[in-house]
Amino acid sequence: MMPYLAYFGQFLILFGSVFLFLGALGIFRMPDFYNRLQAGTKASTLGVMSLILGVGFVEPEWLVKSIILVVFIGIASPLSSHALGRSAYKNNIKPFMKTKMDAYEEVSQILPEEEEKV
Amino acid sequence: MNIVYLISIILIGIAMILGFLRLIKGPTLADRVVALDTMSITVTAGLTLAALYFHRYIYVDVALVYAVLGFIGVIVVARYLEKAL
Amino acid sequence: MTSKPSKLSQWVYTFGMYLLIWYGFTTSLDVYELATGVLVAVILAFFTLSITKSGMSIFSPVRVMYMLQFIGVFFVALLKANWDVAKRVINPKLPINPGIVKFQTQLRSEFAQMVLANAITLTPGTVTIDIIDNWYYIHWIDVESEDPEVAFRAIAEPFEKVLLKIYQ
Amino acid sequence: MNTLALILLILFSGAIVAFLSEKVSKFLPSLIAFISITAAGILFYTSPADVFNFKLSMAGLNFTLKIDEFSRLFVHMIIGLSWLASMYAVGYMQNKERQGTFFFNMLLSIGGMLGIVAARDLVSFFVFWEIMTWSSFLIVVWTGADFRRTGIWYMVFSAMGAYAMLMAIMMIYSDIHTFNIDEIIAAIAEQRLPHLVEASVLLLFGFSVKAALMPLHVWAPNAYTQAPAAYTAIFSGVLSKMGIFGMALVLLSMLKFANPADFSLVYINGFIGQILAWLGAITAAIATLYALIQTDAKKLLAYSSVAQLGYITIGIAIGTPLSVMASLFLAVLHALFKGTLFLAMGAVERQAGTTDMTKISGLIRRMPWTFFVTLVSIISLAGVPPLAGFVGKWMLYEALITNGNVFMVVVVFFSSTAAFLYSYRILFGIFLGQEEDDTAHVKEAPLSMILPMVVMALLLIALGTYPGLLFDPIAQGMTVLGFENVTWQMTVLSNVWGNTVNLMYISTTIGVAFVAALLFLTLKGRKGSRNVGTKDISTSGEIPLEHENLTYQLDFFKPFERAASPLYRRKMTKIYDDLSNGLDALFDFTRKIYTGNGQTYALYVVIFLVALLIYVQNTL
Amino acid sequence: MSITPVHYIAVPLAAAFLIPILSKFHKETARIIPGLVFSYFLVISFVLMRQVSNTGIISETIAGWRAPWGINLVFGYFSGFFATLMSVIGFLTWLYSYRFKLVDSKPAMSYYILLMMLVTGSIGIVITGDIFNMFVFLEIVAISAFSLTSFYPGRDGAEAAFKYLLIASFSSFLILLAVLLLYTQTGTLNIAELSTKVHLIPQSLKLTILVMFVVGLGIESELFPLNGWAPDAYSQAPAPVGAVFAGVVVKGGIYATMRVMFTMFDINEMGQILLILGLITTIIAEVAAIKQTQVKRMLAYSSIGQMGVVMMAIGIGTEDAVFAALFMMFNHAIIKGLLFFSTGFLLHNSLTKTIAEMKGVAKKFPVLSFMFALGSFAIVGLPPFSGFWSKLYFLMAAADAKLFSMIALVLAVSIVEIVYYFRVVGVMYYHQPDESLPTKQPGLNAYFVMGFLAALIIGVGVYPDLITNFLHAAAYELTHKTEYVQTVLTQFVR
Amino acid sequence: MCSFDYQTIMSISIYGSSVVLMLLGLYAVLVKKNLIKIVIGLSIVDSGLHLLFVAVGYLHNGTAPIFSPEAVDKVNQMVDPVPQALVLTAIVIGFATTAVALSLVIRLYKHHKTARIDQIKSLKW
Amino acid sequence: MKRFLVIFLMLALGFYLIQALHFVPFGANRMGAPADKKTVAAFYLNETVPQTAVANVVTAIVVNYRGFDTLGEVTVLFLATTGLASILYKRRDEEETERVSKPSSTILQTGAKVLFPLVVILGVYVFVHGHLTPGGGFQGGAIIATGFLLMLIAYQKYHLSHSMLTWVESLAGILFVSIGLWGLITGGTFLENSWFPKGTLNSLISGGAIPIIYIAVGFKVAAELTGVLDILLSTKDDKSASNIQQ
Ligand code: NA
Ligand code: NA
Repeated sequence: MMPYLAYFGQFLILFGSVFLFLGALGIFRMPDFYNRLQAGTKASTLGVMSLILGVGFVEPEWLVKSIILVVFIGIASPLSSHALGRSAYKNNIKPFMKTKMDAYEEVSQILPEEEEKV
Repeated sequence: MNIVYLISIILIGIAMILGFLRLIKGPTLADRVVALDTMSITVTAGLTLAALYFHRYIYVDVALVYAVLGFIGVIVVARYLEKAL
Repeated sequence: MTSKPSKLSQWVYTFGMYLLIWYGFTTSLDVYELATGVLVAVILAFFTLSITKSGMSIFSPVRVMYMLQFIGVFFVALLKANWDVAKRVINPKLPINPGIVKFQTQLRSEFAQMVLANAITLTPGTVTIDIIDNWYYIHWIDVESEDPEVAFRAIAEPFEKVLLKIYQ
Repeated sequence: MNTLALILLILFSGAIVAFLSEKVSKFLPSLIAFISITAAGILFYTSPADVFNFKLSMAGLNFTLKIDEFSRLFVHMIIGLSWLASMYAVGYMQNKERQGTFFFNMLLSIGGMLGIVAARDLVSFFVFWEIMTWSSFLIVVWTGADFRRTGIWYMVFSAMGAYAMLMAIMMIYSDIHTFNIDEIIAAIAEQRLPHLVEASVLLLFGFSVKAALMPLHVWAPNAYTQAPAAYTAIFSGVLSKMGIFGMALVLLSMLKFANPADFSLVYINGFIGQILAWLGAITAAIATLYALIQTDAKKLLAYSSVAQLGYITIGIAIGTPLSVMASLFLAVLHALFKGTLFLAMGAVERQAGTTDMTKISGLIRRMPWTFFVTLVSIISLAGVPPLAGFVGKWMLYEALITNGNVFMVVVVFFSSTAAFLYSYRILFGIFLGQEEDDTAHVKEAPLSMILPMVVMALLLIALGTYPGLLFDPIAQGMTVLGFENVTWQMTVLSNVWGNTVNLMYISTTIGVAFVAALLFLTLKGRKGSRNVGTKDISTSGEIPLEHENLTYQLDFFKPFERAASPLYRRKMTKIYDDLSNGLDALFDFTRKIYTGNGQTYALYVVIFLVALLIYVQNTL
Repeated sequence: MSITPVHYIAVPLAAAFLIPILSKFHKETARIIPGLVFSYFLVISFVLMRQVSNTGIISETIAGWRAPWGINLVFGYFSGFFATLMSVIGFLTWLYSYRFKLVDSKPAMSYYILLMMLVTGSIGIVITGDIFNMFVFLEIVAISAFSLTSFYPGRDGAEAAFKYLLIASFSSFLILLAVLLLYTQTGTLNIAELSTKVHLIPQSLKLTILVMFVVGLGIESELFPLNGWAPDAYSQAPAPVGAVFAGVVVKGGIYATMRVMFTMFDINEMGQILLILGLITTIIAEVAAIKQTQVKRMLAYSSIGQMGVVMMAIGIGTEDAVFAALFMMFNHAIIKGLLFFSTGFLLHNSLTKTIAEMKGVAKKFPVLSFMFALGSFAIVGLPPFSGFWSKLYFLMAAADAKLFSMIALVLAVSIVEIVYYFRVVGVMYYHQPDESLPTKQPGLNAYFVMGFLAALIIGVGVYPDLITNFLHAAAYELTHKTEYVQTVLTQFVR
Repeated sequence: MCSFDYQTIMSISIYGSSVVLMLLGLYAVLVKKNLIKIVIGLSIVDSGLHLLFVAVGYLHNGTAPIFSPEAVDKVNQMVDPVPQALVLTAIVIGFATTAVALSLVIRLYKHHKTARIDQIKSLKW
Repeated sequence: MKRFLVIFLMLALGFYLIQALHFVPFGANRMGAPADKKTVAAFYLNETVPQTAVANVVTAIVVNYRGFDTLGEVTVLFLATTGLASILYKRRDEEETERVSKPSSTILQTGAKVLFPLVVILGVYVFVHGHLTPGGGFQGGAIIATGFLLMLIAYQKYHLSHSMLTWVESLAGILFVSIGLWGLITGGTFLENSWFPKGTLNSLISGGAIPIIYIAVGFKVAAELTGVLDILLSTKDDKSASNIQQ
């Protein structure tokens, strides 16, 4: 039983690090802010969750704490992505190129351009 | 060293570098923060892996704290960008 | 959540959750550790009871089952979507058609709304920008349709279905 | 308790009591000052000479005070003049505000002077010097009329002098690790004082300031004028003599004891002496020129004081027995007659409200006693027989000629002749001539003021008749300085080198002629005079060609002033003004280093850090 | 429980933590408790100084670990001099500001706590035997000082405090870096042990460390060109705090410089540099002072000038010079205290605090004006006031080192000093008063404080032996470090 | 590998990054006009220094100086604990300083309506 | 011009820093073998467990060997809060000006509510186990404060009880000093640890007074940092931090 769990854990670690890599690659390559947000944070989150869970499987004594960590990241990471996306939008960082649709425009209170350059 | 860990470490290292490049490049503050967010997640992963590699449970605690602080840091910057601070 | 949970139920729920978290951190059943945990949980529960909305009813077997179902649904979606991201990252020339769409949710619980929002955010291609008066505003990397109904079905429907069952 | 310490204690604690007693009564401070000085005087004159010896070990330093025969000469002057002036001050200061401060400072400066002449170590000397300086400063600014020009200048010049002295003291200390003057003299004799020349020059610089030698005199006329007259008498009479005392200490006591084998030192001594003598001569000449054109009597006397200190310096600087004796004689006399004159002018100022000679005249009838003491002092000042001023000057001529300084004699002769011209103006400007309408109410000063002046005038007359009265103490004092065989007779001064001057003949001859002339003129004038307007100059029978009014009161020396205008053009004060403006601009430029920008300060820090690193790593 | 040096720290800290609670119940505790603490400082100082004179240097261990394993506190003549001086100035400042009517209780509480900690931190610098611990105390002082500098509402206080903070951050940075480098080379942080081990450091690194200390501590000691913050901070802080800056805070910086340069290293390594820096500092500060129109700013520049002279004395490095430096610091503390205290009331209602506003104040405030004048006379070094002796001893030390050109420059600069102090005195006494400025009369407590300082100035001036023996012992102790090192490394007080 | 061994690379990267951080922070402090940026610069300087603290305590193949059950026998491998203890203090102090700095910035901005340091100089000369 | 000067200065400074670090080879052992106890570090590594029964050597140093530093450090924080309160103090009439409300999304608010207890418990865990794991009073306190920070920025009007903060920080501080003084009173030294049973290594109850002190420090730091953050976040009208930074 033990070695199989460890092998599964190692698989998860490998899987996770690949996605961490992909996430970073997305951050690096994507053309605009929202795409980076999309590509980067998600893959990274999946990656880190997988990796940490993997570590928990490799060292079963650590599993509980790994799960705590995973749960935390599972809640926190999308929250931060959301907060970043919202603030970027409010800060006038417009979606890249040919945006056809902006349902948020009418309800959001976009901050005015800085009137005073200090 | 286990080949899995080696590959993982290399991948994580490359991920760090890529994130760092974006951090430097920007162009907007929001972009940098996204890069920072990704990097902090990657560091959390790296710390957990290090705990495994050095076989020290206590490093997981470090990872946990790092994750919390990184998260709140990003939230703060996000709110700052909204000029809510 | 339709009815407000009783004070005691709230207490027990909050205390239990906190003690669970404490155990998660310590992963130790040492008497002193647990005693400390109880102390911490009681004190913290005393101060944070006002922000807790749930009670013990959340742990009814049906709900727990649906929760597990939600996790399953979520993980499938997560894997699917991450595959999509992987493709995009490797070949960023894939068709993108970004935009912000909106749809209405039937969820009323704040927590459920947050879970849905997070689930949407975590599945790639979409980021929840805001929730205003039960309307979700979603940044969608490849807008398939501007119609709220269609968008809802494409983005949120599977999650919401399960969530509604848990929080009804 | 040591007598010397007791005397100083009486004066200093009297000062504090006087200061505090103002709260009780306005009148009290002056009384306490008078009593303190009287007590100090009684103590001094009733104690045997050998008790004035005080040693104190404190703060790792040894302080020695001792009154020897030479200092005793000065103590007489200080106590005598101060006592009379404080008696005068009781009346003079009546009804004035802030008397506590005045008498506090007066007593302090008197104590300071006593300390100076008694000090046998340089630290005590300096301490008393500074106490004397700042207390006199506080009196100078006491009236508050012109703080900047008078007060600050006095303090700045005094500080320059004091710090030059301090520098010298430190140089001596670095060589022999002592401040004791006797040990220093011994070290000089043994050639153990490498910094002797620099130290001497610096010390002399410091003393020159107090003696108001050119070009360090600019503070003096204002300071003498602004201080209340009761104090100016002391100020000009003895306080300025502290400079002379110091010069004597350096030139005659310290340098003279240099090992005769040390030729360079002897040569330098002579050289320094020569320079100082010439400075004295120039001071005398130029101050006389300025005295001539003053319209304010006190200012005139102030310039006159500067000039007189010039002569006195010459004698000390030449350093022959006769010249030193002449100087000391003149110093005592100057204390007497200038003291009297300032007191008299104080009386005039108090009674008539001003000493401006263009505003008052003909006070002889209102203030006859004052006129009398003024007359006596002026005759003494002008160096006219029969009074003692003549004796002093004659001795000085003699000394200069014997020493071969013929040209200097010419300068001194010019000054002393001119002294007659300007002092004559006081007499006429204030006391003689026709009375102004608005001085009709003027009354004679109260007795407490008249009395000291009369005493001093009588002393002047006595000394003129019997100059020998002074020769004894002076000669005794000079033995301390190493002039051991100076002997004297009533009328003939002689010394080992055999110069003989028969003073009695000359003095009697000129004296008789002078008295005769005076009687003649007075009697003649009384017969045929008539009253005209005070500004009417046609009485002299000439038609004025210019628009100036050339009465005695107004612009009397205008033609002379115009003729001598090149001499007046470059004013020393202007040079100092330019200097201080220049410094001011430099300071203003420098302080802009503090730009107010915190970032600039941070930049300074980093620049400094890097510079220091580079310096340290590459040189140490 | 006998009195030990740690009482200097533990008691005020306990008090500081208590005050916020107690003042919830009774507002007055916020100003009374610091007073009790300051009084206790006096007791500690007295008891410990007696103990030192009986048994020599006291080395107290903290947490039961003897040096170098634990932090230790050292109290000898040298530290004792500073600690006592700081205690006295602290107490007087508290007494002086006892009757301050602060608008409401909250800022008042901050004021008294910060004031107490400013003094406590400075005493901590002085008694600690550990270099890193010294850094911590420097920071306690710094943080309190920033807040007190900006205590008065309005923009200028904040500006001054920001500049102070900006420059002080460089100081923290450099000191911390230097401590780190020292640690890497010697493996210890104890000053006594460091002094036995600094010879192990390679020369070039040692010089770098020394430069960092010179600059870092130079900022605290107000050396030019590191002192841009000082005039602003002195002039913007409340007047009694100005007195504490001059009498306590800067002394902490100088103490640290001396401890590092004499005990840890050898003064000869940096003496020349300190000497020249001190000279430049003096010249520039006095030159800037004469151009000031604000009284407190003038006093600030004057303080900097005095510290420059102190630094010169330190740079000379002989026992006599150290003695002179200590004497100068003593005088500076009491005289500047008197000047700041009298200015505080003379310019109480003034917004601009300019010299011109002191026109004729002597008529209205004869005692205060007398105090200011007395301070002016003393600070420029006129006998028979205490300032004269320190100047004399400094000059003697400099003369011993044959530094005649320096003596000449210092004396020349003293003339500048005389001019600007006497100018103010002149304005106070010899100008017509401006009737429009109603000013607050000081209370009995302020009069007592000023009277005490004036008595001290005159007392020491007339009889310097009141303190010279003590200062000689302190100077001897600093320049002969063997006893210090021996005591710290072998003595274990439990 | 070639001439750059592992240790050199680590040394360069860790020491290098701490030095670079310090210098970048200092640069910001000295050049940036905005008060906030200056405060951030100060924090960056602090961070560089704190990194250096930890770095100098490092031991090759070292482990944390914590005798947790799995490491009770690793005493010879443990890194220097002292700089870590010191850096804790330094960090807290740095935080306190930053907090005070920010509060001062807020007050300055309120009164001067600007955060440019070169315009905030009412106290000078 | 100035920029070039600064760049030059930075390069020069960098040169000398690197020159200095040249004498500090990275990763080299400068402590000597712990058994030698020649340096303080070696002493600590070797002696911490027998002397204090604390697993985390850094904690033993911070709280015990160099506990005096820690007391100072806590004081610095205390002074920062005190100072901040006075620097940003507003009289009551000024206090009315409220900042422009820019509320966060309900998602963030709910998330903050969910994560807040987790973060606080983490903080408590970190300072309670300061002697066992890499952590301690400062770290734990800081984590708790970030929890409050999360609440403060998610809910702009989140109301903190200042009285509560004052009580916590004061009592914690008094506890710290009292433990120190207790050593003195019982005839030992200030901050003496030996009067308290050591306990067994690697259990919660070990290290004598060290965990107690660290818990006090944790509470104090949490209260102080929270206070600082609260003051900084709540003292702005229209001059928000975002505006200053332009
Ligand atoms: Na500092
Ligand atoms: Na700092």
